[in-house]
Amino acid sequence: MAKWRRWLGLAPASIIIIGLFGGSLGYGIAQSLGWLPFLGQRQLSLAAYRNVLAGEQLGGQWWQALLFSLWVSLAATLGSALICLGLLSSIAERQQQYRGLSTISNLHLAIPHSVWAMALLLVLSQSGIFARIGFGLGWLDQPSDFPVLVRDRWGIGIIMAYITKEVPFLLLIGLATLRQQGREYLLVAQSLGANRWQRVRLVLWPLLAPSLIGGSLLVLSFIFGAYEVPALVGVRYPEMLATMALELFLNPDLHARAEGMAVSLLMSLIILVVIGLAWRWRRAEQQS
Amino acid sequence: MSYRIIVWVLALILLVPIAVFLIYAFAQGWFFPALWPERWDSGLFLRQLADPQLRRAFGQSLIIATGVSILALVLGYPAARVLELQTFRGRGLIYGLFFLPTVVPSVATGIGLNIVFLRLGLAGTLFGVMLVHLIPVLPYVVLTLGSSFARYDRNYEQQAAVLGASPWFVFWRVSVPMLLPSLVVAGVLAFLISWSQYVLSLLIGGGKIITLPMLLFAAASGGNQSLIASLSLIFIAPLLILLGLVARYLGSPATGATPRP
Amino acid sequence: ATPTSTPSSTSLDINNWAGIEQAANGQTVNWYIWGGSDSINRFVDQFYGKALKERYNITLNRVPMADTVDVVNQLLSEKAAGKTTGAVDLIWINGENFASLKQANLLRADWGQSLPNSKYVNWANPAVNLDFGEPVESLESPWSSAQFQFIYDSAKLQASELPRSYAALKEYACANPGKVTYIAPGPGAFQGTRFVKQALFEVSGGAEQWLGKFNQQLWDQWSPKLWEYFNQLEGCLWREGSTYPKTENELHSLFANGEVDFSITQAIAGAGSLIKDNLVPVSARAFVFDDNMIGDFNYVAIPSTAPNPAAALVLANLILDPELQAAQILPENGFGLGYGIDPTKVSDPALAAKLSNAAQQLGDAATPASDLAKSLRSDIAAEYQSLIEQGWEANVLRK
Amino acid sequence: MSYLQLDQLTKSYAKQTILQNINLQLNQGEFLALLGPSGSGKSTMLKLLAGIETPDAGEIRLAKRVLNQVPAHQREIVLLFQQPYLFPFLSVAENIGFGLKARKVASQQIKQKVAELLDLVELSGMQQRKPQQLSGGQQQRIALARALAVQPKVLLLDEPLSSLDPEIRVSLQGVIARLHRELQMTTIIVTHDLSEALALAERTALLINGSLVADLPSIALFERPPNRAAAQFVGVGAIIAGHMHGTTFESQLGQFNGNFGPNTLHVAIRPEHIQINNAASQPNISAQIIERRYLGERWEYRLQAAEQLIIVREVGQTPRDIGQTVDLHFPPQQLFALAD
Amino acid sequence: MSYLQLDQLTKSYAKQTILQNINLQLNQGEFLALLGPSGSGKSTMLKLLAGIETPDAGEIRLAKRVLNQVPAHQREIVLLFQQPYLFPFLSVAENIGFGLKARKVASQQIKQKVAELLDLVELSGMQQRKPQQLSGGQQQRIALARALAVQPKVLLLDEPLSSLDPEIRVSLQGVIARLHRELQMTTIIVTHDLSEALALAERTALLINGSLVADLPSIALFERPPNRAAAQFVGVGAIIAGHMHGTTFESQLGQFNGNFGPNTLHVAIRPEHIQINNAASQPNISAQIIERRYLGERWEYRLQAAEQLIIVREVGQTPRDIGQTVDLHFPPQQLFALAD
Ligand SMILES: Nc1ncnc2c1ncn2[C@@H]1O[C@H](COP(=O)(O)OP(=O)(O)OP(=O)(O)O)[C@@H](O)[C@H]1O
Ligand SMILES: Nc1ncnc2c1ncn2[C@@H]1O[C@H](COP(=O)(O)OP(=O)(O)OP(=O)(O)O)[C@@H](O)[C@H]1O
Ligand SMILES: [Mg+2]
Ligand SMILES: [Mg+2]
Repeated sequence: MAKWRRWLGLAPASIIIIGLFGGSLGYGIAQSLGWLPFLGQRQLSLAAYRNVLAGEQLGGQWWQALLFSLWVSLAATLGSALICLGLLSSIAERQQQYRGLSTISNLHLAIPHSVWAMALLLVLSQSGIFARIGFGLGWLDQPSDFPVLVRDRWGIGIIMAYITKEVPFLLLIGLATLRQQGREYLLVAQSLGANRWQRVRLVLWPLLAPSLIGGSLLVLSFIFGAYEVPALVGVRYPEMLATMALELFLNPDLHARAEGMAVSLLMSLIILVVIGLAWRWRRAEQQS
Repeated sequence: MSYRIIVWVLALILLVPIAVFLIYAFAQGWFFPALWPERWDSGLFLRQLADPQLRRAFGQSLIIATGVSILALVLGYPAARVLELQTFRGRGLIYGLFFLPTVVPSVATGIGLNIVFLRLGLAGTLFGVMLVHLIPVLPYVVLTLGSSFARYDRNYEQQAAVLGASPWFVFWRVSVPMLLPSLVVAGVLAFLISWSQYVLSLLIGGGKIITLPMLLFAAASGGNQSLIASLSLIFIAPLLILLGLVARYLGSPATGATPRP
Repeated sequence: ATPTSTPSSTSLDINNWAGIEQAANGQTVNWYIWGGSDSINRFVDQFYGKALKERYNITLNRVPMADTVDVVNQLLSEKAAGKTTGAVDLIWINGENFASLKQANLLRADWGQSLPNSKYVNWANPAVNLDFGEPVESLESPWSSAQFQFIYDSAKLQASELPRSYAALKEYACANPGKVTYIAPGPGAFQGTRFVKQALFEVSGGAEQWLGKFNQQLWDQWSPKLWEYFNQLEGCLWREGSTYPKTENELHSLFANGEVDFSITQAIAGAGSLIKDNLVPVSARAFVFDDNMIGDFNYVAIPSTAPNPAAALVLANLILDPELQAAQILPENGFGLGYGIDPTKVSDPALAAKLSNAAQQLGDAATPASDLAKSLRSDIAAEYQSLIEQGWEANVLRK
Repeated sequence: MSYLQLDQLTKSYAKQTILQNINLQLNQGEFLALLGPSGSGKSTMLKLLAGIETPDAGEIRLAKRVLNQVPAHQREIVLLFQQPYLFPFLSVAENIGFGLKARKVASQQIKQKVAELLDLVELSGMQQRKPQQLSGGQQQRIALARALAVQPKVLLLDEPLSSLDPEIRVSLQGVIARLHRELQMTTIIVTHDLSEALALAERTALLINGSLVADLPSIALFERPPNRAAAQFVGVGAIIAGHMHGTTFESQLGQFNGNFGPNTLHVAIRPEHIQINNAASQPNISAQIIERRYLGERWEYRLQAAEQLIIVREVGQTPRDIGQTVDLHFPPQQLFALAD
Repeated sequence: MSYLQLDQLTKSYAKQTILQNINLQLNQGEFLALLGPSGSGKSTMLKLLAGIETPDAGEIRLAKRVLNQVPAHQREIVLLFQQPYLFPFLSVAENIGFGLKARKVASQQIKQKVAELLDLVELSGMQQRKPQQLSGGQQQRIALARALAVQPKVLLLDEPLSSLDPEIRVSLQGVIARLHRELQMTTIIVTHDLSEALALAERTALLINGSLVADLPSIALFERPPNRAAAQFVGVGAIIAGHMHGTTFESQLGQFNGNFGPNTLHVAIRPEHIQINNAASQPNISAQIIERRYLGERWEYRLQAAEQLIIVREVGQTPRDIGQTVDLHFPPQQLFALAD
């Protein structure tokens, strides 16, 4: 196969991804370095990064937001992965086709995160539908008796919104693996004398691990970078990095855009490092 | 937990937003602790359906998402094919680059993209919006087609060639039908991502191209639940139908679909 | 119709109004406007869209925004890309974004005070010629007016039980713990900032001293008192002040569902338009404190890159038309903000009667005009804005 | 009473009966080949034994204990599938040690046992490899070692060799035979290849359409299939229909004398026992050669005699011509009766 | 000049040379079997011929035309892969008609041709079936029909039968042989199974490690492999090393007389020609039986004589005992010399 044909095949998509996306990323990097031509500012410096990481006002905000972002994204990712694993464990040996489950999981993809968050708000807030049912049943007298599930200080609402969204997503991925090769390995293990728990632990989990870890990384990076859900079901403080970046972009003082860009890029960097580490760790696992 | 219970719980979770939006779309003055709305009014919902701006936005969203799906397949197919069927230096790097847009938040690149598109004269055009949607869409299309190419048996194509089929004939009569489920699923994923795209449409559309999510987000900023619910329903209905149609392909090993979280 | 971008005739002479109307004939005006209210959207389409078409053969393209800051980004990008003709003709703008665009030198200059209908505007009023403390300088033209008000539920509270000052509010809050909250100040949430600013007026003994140029000393003197007030208030607030609603809608929703007792609005129609939009119960009513309720104006601005500036000018002028001004205030039309013009400047007796008539028909959901007038204060220098936002975040939110 | 015993075992999927009243007894240490065409229910039978499927009726007993209700992992019967199904995420050593780990054997002991077994399957030193790094034959041997590790009382092999190349196949047959000699495990091997049954097992049961149609010493099944179904499966030179007249079997092809039962309706003979143009023998049947095939060392002819198809195999290098008419002799002592 | 001609054909993948200077000529209508162990380059050679791979050096000529630069779809050489690769989205009829459709043949004509071909492969009336509804053997027959539909000048069959059950295999061999008789297409069949080559092709080429080591009439290759590589591949009873002393071949096992060349270093004999305990013959070699295997009809013994492994096949039902020492006789006329 001629070399030029290979590059011909890659070229159109690469131009879009590398040309357009890469170009705008370059522009973003320039902005983070203080290149703000609309203000007549063309000098480059690391001031924005300094401000974000160690500035008096932003520094504290950055580290707090980083912690909160990590907490929310890790908790939501781990939570989804564990629930998914639990569900798959409980059904792995009972079913062969998983047709209904995967159809329903698919339909979940139709609801965008933002729409889902709005719905969740209507259902779970202190005056939401559940609270009203609680009131109707006489379990509570006023909204504040209902537990704070959304727009709470600990990000429970954000985490719940994500978990309910990501479990079906991960299920889809896990089911694909199971359908491909799950059953035979479980039968072999059973024939070799492994009891139910051992089969789940020694066979099912390792089988699902590669695809679920891959899917979880996708989920992690998505949650880490998205602002729609925290903007809707989160609170002003503590905030996530994505909302912090957005806030800086919305700041009437246009100089704040450099910091906003710096936050976004640092976020990307962090998630790239996380994924890179996870990838290398998997490779090391596989090779050992 | 039994299989059926899980299926039902997931179905219930899916029904919750739909049911809630259905109620809110027609409810008037439904406040705590009322268990049921005081009054019903379909006026607002019907008005949205009749609203010329909404119809226009729906149409443009439809054109854009369809166009994006086709473009993504046309561009993604050769890329995925080369990436999966050939081994060469830099393959991993290119895969990584294709993956990058899924990691970098769109706010970080959105403004830069807007400037690039403005310079190219593509901002504010339908084509420009389609093009920019390709950035979040292509990674998933390439991943999906790629994983089905990874299982692809080129012997069918070679068998066709030795039977005297020209490369073009082979492409249409062998490759496309062989990959059809995967192509359909990748196309639907592309449609889904494009249809839900807000930030990039807003930036590149520059107000000249108005899509459904822009109306939805504008409504969301106003807090009028009936309006939000009506638009949400109008927004998700086509997606539900589309995903329902391809549900049996999605997530099946045959198509290797990589959906978006 | 899709928006068209006829090349801008930069040589528009604002003093040759007939020429402008002629240039605008057949143009489409792209009005970027916050699109969150079904009522406002309909008002704009029905009142301005129709009038533009019928009187000037101009097509109105209303571009709904979730946040006006998106327009700012759009204009900045156009500038960075070196575009001289952009996509935006007219923006409904508020003080923060006005300051941004002014900072970036992106607004068309020298037209606001030259519109034919500008004669109805009271440009001498500092509340008109300053926008969030930033001088307007003929870069924008007023649309409507607003004033800070509270909302309560007349089905639960009597007018006599309402607090009428920040001190009384604190007492009320601590007597009814968890039933009061306010919007967190910050970028994009000017209502919260204004709520704190008004408290500053009260704890410092009056608003007058804050007028005029920015005064750091004065700030340093009074800000500790201000934070003391808010920290005392905090324990009595909704969720004990651990979180605050971020937007007006969040607060409306808390109020509507009985989680808190008061909400906040800027509309002259009071709770009227909110009731119409189903945001609050029909028994909601507006009220004000006895003093320190900041009032200001809403404006429209034209970017320097507007593709159809003539049509934009015609629309900006149309907005000031006394007849349409009279329409915008009526609750049944759903817009709900006050006059952008000064009704006393309208000499035509028929129009003047229309205006005063409309002002009489605000209904019980609005605050009585006399209360509004008594408590009205104008905004102060822009520098205080960020001091309040950052100070509140550091001294109240994160403590 | 025998060690492993199947009593009237019956199994259906949906409406289709797959196994019908199967009775089978095995002594401890016996090696049985289960032979049968594709779809005859061989795998199903092993799955019932292993406990992966449950029978609809009948009983399975191992050392007098009824197994029907015992779950698979407590049966001490290990089933080796047709594909190796090595756990892809475990090393070779971990794969082999899997069953021991499930039984909570100390890891030091597991290590030692794994090394022994690797020796046994002649793959010493491969402990740390991953299954993907092994050839198909090596994978199959590891799977065998993994099954042996738990020292099952009964070892079930489901066509363990049929997906392999002929060379590897023969060598693995050797391994299995040697292991059985050394470990004396009760073993059932499923195959649809007669020569594999002959090479490995003393005894062969033939399953056709869900019923056991024969259960004999392997060579006997090959040499003297007891009934028509078995004869068709193992292949004979001719199945001749007729009836007994006294001690003589009368047929279209003539009369045959032999030691047949009184109600015999079919007799058969193996293809290599039919003699061509042997003038010394009587009676002779005239037949025409219609096809021939060189098998290496031997030629196989298909002949036609009075609408009867006859297959003959003859050692020799120079073939007879197609179309030629020859005399066939059926030596009486090589003819045997077939039940129906 | 022959019809199909390969001149010094060479092909490498990465650093590894797969085919080295292959020369081969075929006349029109000839049927050649290409035999060789796994990985020897058989498939590669067919792919070069079909145009799916391009050679590194050498030439391919068909009816005097050089094919090297001609793309696969214009060559009129059809390659039938090991797997049937029926297009799963097309019906049987559409599959068979695929090549004709690519040539824009009118659909009426296609229909007729398809029916003919279905007749030929004895699957009439299956037009509307989908490939998934066919058994493996049926699929392979449809693939054959599909290849024949375009009436290629050369038909290349890459192990078309090796994934099939023995029964179907034999029946398909019959189909292929008959088709070749009827259509007289120049045909190359790849196989690693000697008996398949014997059954089908007059002529067999043996490819080992990328080189052609033999190219002979099929029976000759089997009976008298010309060199050691070929002898090892086809399997012989013994390969005896020694040297010539006059007209006598002297070895560890003794002296043999025969018609050997002057520099002969190895002689061989087929396993079925070695005689056991035939007292009438001289000389005799004493050997011990170390293993035995029943092949059906025949027993195969492995024996040891003076560190030499000897394989003997003997027709007979009662086997000789393992461990027993016997006398072997190598009839002189059955011994043949091997080149190196
Ligand atoms: N889970 C199942 N559901 C329905 N039918 C089944 C199932 N498993 C097997 N069968 C059917 O039962 C019959 C016997 O299957 P089984 O696998 O036991 O055959 P086998 O003798 O092992 O054949 P092979 O030699 O092809 O492996 C087949 O007709 C098969 O289609
Ligand atoms: N595309 C390729 N890239 C690298 N090596 C290859 C490729 N195709 C085949 N080979 C190597 O070339 C050698 C010959 O392969 P080929 O498929 O021709 O063998 P074969 O004789 O057909 O074997 P088999 O009987 O197993 O089909 C093998 O060692 C194989 O690994
Ligand atoms: Mg089976
Ligand atoms: Mg091959």
